[in-house]
Amino acid sequence: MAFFLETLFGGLMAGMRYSLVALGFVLIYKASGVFNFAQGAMVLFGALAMARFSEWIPQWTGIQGLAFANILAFIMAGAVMFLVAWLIERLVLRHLVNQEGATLLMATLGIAYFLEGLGQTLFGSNIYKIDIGMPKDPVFIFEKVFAGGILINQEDLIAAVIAAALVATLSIFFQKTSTGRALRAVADDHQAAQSIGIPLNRIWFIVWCVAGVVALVAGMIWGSKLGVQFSLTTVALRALPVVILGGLTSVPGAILGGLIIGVGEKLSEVYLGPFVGGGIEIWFAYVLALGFLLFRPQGLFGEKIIDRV
Amino acid sequence: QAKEQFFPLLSYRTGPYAPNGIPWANGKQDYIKMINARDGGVNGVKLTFEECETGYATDRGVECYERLKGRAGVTLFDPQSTGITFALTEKVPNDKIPLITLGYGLSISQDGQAFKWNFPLMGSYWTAADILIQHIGKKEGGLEKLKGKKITLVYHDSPFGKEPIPLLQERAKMHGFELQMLPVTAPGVEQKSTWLQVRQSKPDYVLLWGWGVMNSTALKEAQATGYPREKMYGVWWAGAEPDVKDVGEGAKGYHALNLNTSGQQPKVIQDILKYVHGASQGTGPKDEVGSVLYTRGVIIQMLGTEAVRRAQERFGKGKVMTAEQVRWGLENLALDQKKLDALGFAGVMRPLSTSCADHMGSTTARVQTWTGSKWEFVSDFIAADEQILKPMVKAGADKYLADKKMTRRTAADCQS
Amino acid sequence: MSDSNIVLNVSGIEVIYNHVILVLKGVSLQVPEGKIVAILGGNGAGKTTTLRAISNLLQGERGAVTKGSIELRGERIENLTPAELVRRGVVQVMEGRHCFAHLTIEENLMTGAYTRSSKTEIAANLEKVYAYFPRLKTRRSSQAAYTSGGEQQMCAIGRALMANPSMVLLDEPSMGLAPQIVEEVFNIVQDLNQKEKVTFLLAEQNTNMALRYADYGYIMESGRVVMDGAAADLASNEDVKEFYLGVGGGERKSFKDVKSYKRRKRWLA
Amino acid sequence: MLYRENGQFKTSYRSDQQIFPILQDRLLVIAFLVIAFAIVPMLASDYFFRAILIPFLIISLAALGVNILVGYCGQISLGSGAFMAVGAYGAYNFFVRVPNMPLLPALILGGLCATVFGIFFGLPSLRVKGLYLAVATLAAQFFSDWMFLRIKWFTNNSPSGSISVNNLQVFGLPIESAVSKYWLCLAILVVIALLAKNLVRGAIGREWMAIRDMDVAAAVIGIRPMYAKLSAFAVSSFIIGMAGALWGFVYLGAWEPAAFSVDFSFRLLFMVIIGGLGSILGGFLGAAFVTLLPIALSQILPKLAGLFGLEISTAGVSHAELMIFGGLIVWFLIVEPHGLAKLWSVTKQKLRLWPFPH
Amino acid sequence: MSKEIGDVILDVKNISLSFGGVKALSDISFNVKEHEIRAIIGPNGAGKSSMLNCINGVYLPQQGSIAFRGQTFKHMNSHQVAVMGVARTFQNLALFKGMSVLDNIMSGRNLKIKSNLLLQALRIGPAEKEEIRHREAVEKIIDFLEIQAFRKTPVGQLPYGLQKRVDLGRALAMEPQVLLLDEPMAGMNVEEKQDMCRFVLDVNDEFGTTVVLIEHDMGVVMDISDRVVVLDYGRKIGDGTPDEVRNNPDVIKAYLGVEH
Ligand SMILES: Nc1ncnc2c1ncn2[C@@H]1O[C@H](COP(=O)(O)OP(=O)(O)OP(=O)(O)O)[C@@H](O)[C@H]1O
Ligand SMILES: Nc1ncnc2c1ncn2[C@@H]1O[C@H](COP(=O)(O)OP(=O)(O)OP(=O)(O)O)[C@@H](O)[C@H]1O
Ligand SMILES: CC(C)C[C@H](N)C(=O)O
Ligand SMILES: [Mg+2]
Ligand SMILES: [Mg+2]
Repeated sequence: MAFFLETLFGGLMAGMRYSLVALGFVLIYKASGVFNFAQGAMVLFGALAMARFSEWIPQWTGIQGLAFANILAFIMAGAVMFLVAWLIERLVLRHLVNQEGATLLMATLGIAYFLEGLGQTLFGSNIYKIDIGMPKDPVFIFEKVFAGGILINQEDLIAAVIAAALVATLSIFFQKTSTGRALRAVADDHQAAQSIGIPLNRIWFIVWCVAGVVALVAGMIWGSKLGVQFSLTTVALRALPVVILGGLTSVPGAILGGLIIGVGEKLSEVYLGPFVGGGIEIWFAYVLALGFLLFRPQGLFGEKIIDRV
Repeated sequence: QAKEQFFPLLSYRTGPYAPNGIPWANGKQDYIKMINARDGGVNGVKLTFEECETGYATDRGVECYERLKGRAGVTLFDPQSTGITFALTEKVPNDKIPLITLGYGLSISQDGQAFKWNFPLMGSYWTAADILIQHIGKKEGGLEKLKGKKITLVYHDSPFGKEPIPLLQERAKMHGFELQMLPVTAPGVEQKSTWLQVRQSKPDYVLLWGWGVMNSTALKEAQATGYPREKMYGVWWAGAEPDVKDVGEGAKGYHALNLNTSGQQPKVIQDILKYVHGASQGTGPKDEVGSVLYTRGVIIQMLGTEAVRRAQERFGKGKVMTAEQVRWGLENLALDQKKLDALGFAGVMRPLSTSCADHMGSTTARVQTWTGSKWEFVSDFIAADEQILKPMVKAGADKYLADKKMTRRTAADCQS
Repeated sequence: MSDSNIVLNVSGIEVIYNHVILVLKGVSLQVPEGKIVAILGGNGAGKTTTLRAISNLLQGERGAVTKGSIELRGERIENLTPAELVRRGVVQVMEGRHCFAHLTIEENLMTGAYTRSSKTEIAANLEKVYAYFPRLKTRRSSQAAYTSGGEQQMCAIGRALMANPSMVLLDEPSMGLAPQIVEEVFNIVQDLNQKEKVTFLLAEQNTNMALRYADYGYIMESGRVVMDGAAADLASNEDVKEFYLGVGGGERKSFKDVKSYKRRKRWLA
Repeated sequence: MLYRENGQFKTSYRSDQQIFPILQDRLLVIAFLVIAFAIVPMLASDYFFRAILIPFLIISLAALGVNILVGYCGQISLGSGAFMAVGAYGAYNFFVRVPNMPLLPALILGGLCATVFGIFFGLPSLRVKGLYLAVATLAAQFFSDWMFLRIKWFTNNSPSGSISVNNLQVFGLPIESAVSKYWLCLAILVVIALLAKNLVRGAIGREWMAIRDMDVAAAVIGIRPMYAKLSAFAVSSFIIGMAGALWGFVYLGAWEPAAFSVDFSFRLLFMVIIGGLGSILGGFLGAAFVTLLPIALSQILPKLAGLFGLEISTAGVSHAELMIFGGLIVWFLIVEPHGLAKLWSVTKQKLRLWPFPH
Repeated sequence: MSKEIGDVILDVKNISLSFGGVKALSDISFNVKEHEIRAIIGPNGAGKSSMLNCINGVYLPQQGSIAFRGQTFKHMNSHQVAVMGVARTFQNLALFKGMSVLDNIMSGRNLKIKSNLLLQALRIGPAEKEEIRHREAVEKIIDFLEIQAFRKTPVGQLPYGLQKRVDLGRALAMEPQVLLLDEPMAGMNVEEKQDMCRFVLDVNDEFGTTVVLIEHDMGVVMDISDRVVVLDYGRKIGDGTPDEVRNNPDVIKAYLGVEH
């Protein structure tokens, strides 16, 4: 029982971390109908910037405080992400108004390659460290109830809280503000949105900025856990089943999808894995997502896919 | 035509495995530069090189191989990846170019009578696994004490990670310990369930068979689930600085195998600092010189160079060797302690001599532990148990030959 | 036409799609302040393209204006973004509706007010649109994709009105609308034109209606303006009567009796 | 002036329905084939064959298969790597388990294994669409990665799970030399490309495109979505499977599941998009772009830098390569969002009008 | 003009259809006889297109049934309906955008193509002959609709009016017994409408095809249709000859207005 609960918690926490990455996908999809392939690269880029700045700042300023370095580094990395967003809008998206999803997808792929190259050129391709003072050692709860207690990971818990806070803010942003509505309009039809005076350029810049910051936060949390290096881009693959399970257009869906996927894959690996030699969690996550899609082809909270004649 | 011995260097400086690939590649380059600067090459034959980025991907590795294999004076290949090794193993016999895979690759290719062109010098995954079990046994107070113990293998889910399994199974049978196997899907960024399983089954030891980000993630997850790092033993690819650097204190007490020492004291490293970095020709940052993987790169390059030197002894001093001649050199390496000392490798590695039957040369490694800031050796050199390995290698090689409808090399072929 | 109060002056524009397809071959037209101007012409004449060129929506279709100039109140507007044009009061109602499929009718209308900031003004405009199109009010919470063709057309027009435009480019507003609604739409146009001094440039197939309400008309054919004049003059032109109003030679012909053979248009000769 | 179709009148529908109705195109293709079969082998170096042409041909074949599914039928799939793997492992098992199995039938049987696998993983497409389907097909990818690592039988009980083949022969001729491998791949590619072209310009091709463009309307004119989608999955995975088998047998010689990793799937998808969805030519152009460009860059960049007296490290080159590659993708898309094939046809159209601008 | 109006070919009985709260159709019954031109009119949102969608099997009505040549179906299935010989055009253009005009129309004949996948891939003998046979039929339609010049143009690039024509062409290619037309003349000027009417009438005359037509242009409806159904907010408020309908007070109130 205790072990089951541990696995369950572990899954929930892992799921929240996936949600953070998934959120980036959802944001951009929701706001421009683009499946942003560069999300993984943006996570890496943000994390690299953050890691290197926090390493360089004490050297530049001579001030040693960890908090100071981290906060300043976060701000600078954020600024870098804004710059990236601005460039992407200027150089890429602006020229691809009203193009099909596949074309835009490809464009984001080009961006992904570019960012991977640029990130490694600017910041190096070694392994770097983000130390935001996350507690690494486990704590145990319910020690009275279960022998050995139930292991809880504080780092994961903090990550989960951050993810939840981000999602709450973004949900409000999308549902309640007129910019939110404009974003959804843009996703539906670029041209019509233009025709009624929605400035695509500004909208896209805003969204990519937000997505950039979300990527930075994800990069920071994953980076503090994994160390910052190229493999961070692959966490995007972990987030994909979350995105489709929750629905490409749903911010809360990213969270719920994350929880389901997280729990599902951990339980499957732990309880089914041993019978088939293990290593099943990644495909299990996808199969799980697929299973849900068979019942709801647009994901749990996704907007209904409309086909009318 | 200048006399140049060409070393194609397959490396990866980008992508998921770059943190490990970079020092390795730097070590190789720096050694070549040093030999040229210090000795003017090998008996007057200059060493040249060209790097080719594989990104650790098999198809790009094959492309690099095809691109560089035709160069004048091509010497040998070291693919730096088990996947690429497999693909090249099928190709080198036709091209007649030797393949050295120091401490990785196909374990059965130790059998030089079956694998004429492969050289898993200094160790294979089977020897690594064997040494680890021996060490653990010794720690427990004798291999027989392993009975009833539980050992978990956490491995990179790829041929690389699966290689040690047959040997571990063999050992488990012999000593009666229980072997649990937990695969980690590459590249290994998500290991929560693995470590929850470890926490549940509470093994006495965990063997870590990882590469790249998988290693540091494993250590972090071990810390997060409270598994004692002291009971974790890594293969020699899980025991370098990039694996523990950003884990820091969290990895304290973790053990790993090492094929070589590290540090800047050895003479060869000093020479590199002097001739290469001193002349501002260094490939990477100076403080990385002498790190674990860097030194391993140096060793690999030294072995290649010595194979050339050995071949020159037979085929003509001061000449550029063909790859085929280098192969003979590799097969007849005889690096005793004296030679190693002369080369500046005193203490860095153990003597090594190869033969037609044994393409590995020596099978020793040491166990080191991470103190939180550096690696420290905790054991002497341990040799793998030939008694166990030999029959397994032979059986494996025979099956390979049978599958391929090929036959062993004859004694005469061994002489050539 | 007196050029004292020309709001929109298009002169000699050429439009090329995809770098190779030349569609407009030198189109010039003027729209005077506070008037209704109609562009008429058959399928593929280039009406939509002309409107797109004016509102700068060509880019998304991979088209470009390669020659000529477009001026709005004396200012060159070829390089403005559509959004900037909307801020200057020019809104286009696109051909083929283009409602935001996933948004409800009301949300669609609200996005139309994106450039407006006053809450009360927006609310008033919304009420006005609902008053014009009561059908929209009953379907207000339905996603636009699930409304009927005509409802979508109303939604598209209403959405443009939400921006309080001073000039509206209407592309085939009557398409797919039931006759009384068509009538209503044109009444609304007239209403806005007279009461709020909104200028209209409309591309229409329903020549009959268009000429009834417009002040001035241009007839386009394969990328050129072939005829223009005051609406009343056009309506009495023989060719226009025959080809666009279907009343050649006096009486309206039954659709049942049209012959395969037809007279060639004079300007094609 | 050379590229004109006026004066070429078609007198029968048959002649209008040829693969290349325009004479110049026909000549071009014939010339191309002659060059590919006869002239290239006289000129190309071993490196060129083994490292560039052979992989290019095989990847083109795979891209062709992907294009049928994604470009023609509109079912975005990221499972192509899995289909390749199934083809390769399927062919391997027939090849080593059936005594005296000849190579070609083994390859075809490998393709058929992929067909079965493809149809199975194509079933969700009956309900799930678009990006959702794309992501869902990754299930096939990760499942096959896992399956070939875990189930020993597929790898003929090789302890490490890596397998290899040797001694390839076609009709008794050894396939060892670079040229013979090249011919084998080229021949298979040409035959399959021809068959595929016939399919896509025939009734079934129209069904696929109809489903892609507007599935409700397609259903209303009597096209059964199930048949259309699954047949696209079947044909496409057969071709991809063949390509996978060739990749393993002819290019790599020895492989492990990582040789058909998810990266491969993504790359194949990119190829068909950048090349041009729904165009056979596009598959070739895309394959050339995605596979050859990085190789070219990695060779040209250092030389280019050398010209300016700079020395870039290998790492610098690979980073620059990534950036240039990414930049070029974006640039081409801005120039022509519908891919290289479209760019080509626009160029042809301009050529036709030349010297007039329109 | 003498035209044999035959038996009832399509009989719609008590169809009700609702979406969530919206009742698109409530208890609609009407029939269509062989060879006639049957118009459906009504204000926007009355449920006309939905009616066609029910017949086509795109929507599943909650209640009622549809009989085709005496055979009663609870739900229609798109494929089956097509096999029975019912073709359809769409209000919002549902052409296959990426395909050429020729291919769009050819796709209308796919039901008639018999060669299997393998034969098609090899394209030898019978498969090729079949292709050519169908091509001939399609060329006739292309001539008939006067769109020869656009044969190889991707339909997405055509102006709206021509797209409507291609849509009709695709339906005609099916050689249907019943042709359902949803606002085929929207967005056309009088001249083009005349052309379109001529196409519809010719098809009706020459092949005896039954036509069900939705149209907002009363001139067209009154001139060419034999009988008219009037829908309003999902209910049927009138049914009869054009003259009857024109004088029906309910219809005048709900739809026509006073003028017509
Ligand atoms: N995106 C495009 N790409 C290529 N050609 C186009 C494009 N859009 C329109 N055209 C071509 O431009 C010409 C003019 O089209 P346009 O849509 O302006 O006509 P229109 O007068 O609005 O016709 P309709 O009344 O049918 O809407 C047509 O021949 C059409 O084929
Ligand atoms: N799939 C659907 N989901 C929800 N509501 C629908 C759906 N299809 C149609 N409706 C609603 O049913 C009603 C009838 O729609 P329908 O399209 O049949 O109207 P119509 O008579 O064709 O109108 P128009 O002349 O404007 O095309 C409309 O109010 C529409 O919003
Ligand atoms: C080559 C080594 C560095 C280890 C690596 N994981 C491999 O075997 O592929
Ligand atoms: Mg138009
Ligand atoms: Mg309708």
